[in-house]
Amino acid sequence: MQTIDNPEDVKKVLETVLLSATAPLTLGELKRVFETELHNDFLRRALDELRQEWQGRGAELTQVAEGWRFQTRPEFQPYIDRLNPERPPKYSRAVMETLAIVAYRQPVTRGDIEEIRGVTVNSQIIKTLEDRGWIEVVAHKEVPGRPALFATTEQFLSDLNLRALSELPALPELAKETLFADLPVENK
Amino acid sequence: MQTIDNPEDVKKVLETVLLSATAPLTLGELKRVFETELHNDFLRRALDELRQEWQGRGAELTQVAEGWRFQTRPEFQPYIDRLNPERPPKYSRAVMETLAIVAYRQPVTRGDIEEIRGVTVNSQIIKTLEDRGWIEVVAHKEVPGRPALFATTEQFLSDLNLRALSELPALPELAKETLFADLPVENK
Amino acid sequence: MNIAVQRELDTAPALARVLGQDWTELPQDLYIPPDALEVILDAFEGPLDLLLWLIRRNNLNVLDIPMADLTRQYIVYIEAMQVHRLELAAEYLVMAAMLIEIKSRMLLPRPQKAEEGDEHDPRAELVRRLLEYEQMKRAAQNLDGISLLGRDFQIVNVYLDRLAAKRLPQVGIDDLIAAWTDILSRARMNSHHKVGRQDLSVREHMSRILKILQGKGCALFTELFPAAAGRPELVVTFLALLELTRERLIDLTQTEPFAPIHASLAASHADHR
Repeated sequence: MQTIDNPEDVKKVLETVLLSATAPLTLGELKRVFETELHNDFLRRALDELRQEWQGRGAELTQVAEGWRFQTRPEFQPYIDRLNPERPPKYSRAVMETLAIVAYRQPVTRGDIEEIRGVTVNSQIIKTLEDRGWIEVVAHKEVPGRPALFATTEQFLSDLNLRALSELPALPELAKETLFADLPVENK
Repeated sequence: MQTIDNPEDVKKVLETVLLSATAPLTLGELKRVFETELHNDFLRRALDELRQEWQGRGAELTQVAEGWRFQTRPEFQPYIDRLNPERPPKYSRAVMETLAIVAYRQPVTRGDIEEIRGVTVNSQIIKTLEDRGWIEVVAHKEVPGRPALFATTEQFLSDLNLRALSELPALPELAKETLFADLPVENK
Repeated sequence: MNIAVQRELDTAPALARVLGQDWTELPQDLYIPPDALEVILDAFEGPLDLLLWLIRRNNLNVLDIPMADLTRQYIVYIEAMQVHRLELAAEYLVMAAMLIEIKSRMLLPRPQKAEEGDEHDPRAELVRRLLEYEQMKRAAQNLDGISLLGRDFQIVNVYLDRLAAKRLPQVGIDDLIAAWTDILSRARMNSHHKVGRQDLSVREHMSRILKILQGKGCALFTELFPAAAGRPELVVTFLALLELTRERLIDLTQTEPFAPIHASLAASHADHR
């Protein structure tokens, strides 16, 4: 398998590399695997065929924010759970609300988060999300104190099996029109 | 996929669980994955069929001491290596200097090498070069202890793409008086 | 909206479990045993959360909040809270002050505004915050519902058999030169050096001769000269033999004049003696 010239071999190599990768691989990285320069289109077609070939199995080839990866299908999680009975930690409401605010309102300062939640945001909450690699400081706001501006990371999207922020579920409809349009004005 | 009753589904689950496992899984662990108690023989047959189905691909199902796991086939290592260009391993300075001394001053004893380098030569250094097939003992010197005399091998030349030692570039000579003070020299 | 809210409340999980009894709702009379209240208040994420809960429980219209009722109920809660959770109370107190302010502003006669559009409901800001918080609260629940790596699915991670293809260090002539230069620069610190032509080929032939003798123990002098060698190589071989003799690595012996000269490793000769 020194030089690769047919799509079947390309797919075989892609499959092997993706199966053994510990993080999603970008198209650029996958290209680097081959000695000969492959066209992006050719590679994309090969990935697409590979994805189709894996249909109906317990694992699937998916494209997330950070690139391509193989992952297990959620339907098979019960089997995996029986193998590893310890459940991953469930995040508290405070953590999840903070995450939602960063995800939907980014970039935000801690002050912005506190304003929306109406309570001070414990440092531990920020740290939990930073340690998980889901949020990061992207800049500092040019106001007194130069507070950090937080945004979500690519890993956050990948971990939620998403390719882009736009794939996040739409915000629940509590649209302003409904709020203020018919806000009753007193004494009228 | 609530209850599993046919071999195809069992194989699908086994494949998924093994693909996502971070360590080899024993037969006992694989059994635990299924709600219904499966016979060892049935499970072994399923694993065997699964192994056969993976034949010809870039990864293989193997049984190692700790259990079953999927692993990449060595032939695909070059592709994976291109993805993560590990910094090529390097010999330590001590190994390189020892090799240079053997190459330029052969045949030399360990004592000679130590004399030139000014430090004792660890056996591991000699062993590294011998294991690589680059130096070998060509004789023993007739002095007390009969130390081994080392010289470079043919393989050393071919690995460095040389036809003969004389193709090594000439180098500034070390003052012999200083370096070989204890060698039997001219004053006779 | 109220129906939806009520449905959500009906299915809401227990707020607390006190004395073996699930509390899904606060008692209507608002009298709560102090210990229970502490537990229940833990379930709220802050004053906005508590307000939203009160609004829903009382089937109030968020867009038309009866400020008097809401404020009264709210204050009952935070009074109880103050007893138990002082650190939390600060934020809840700020909200209480805000509620009272809104209520009082609504009571005050307001200056006649020229334009209707400018007319400002004192509750507007509160409503905006309540709804924004409500939205984020639900967004958080939605996020929690997305399948999550590690919880709902796993990364496939096939073992990489690295040992199978262990990579060996590559060494080139440049590396050898660099190593030699290192040795040299170190030696220079202690001694003078002279630059001269390396007698490398002599050394190469020394190794070659030793290898031949290593195999046979003893060889004819003439055997040690490569058959197809040119004159320079013959000379170098001869020099190598002389050097080996001088370094007492081999012995050259001749039993009588003009007899064949034998070369042997110094070791084997020593055994003869």
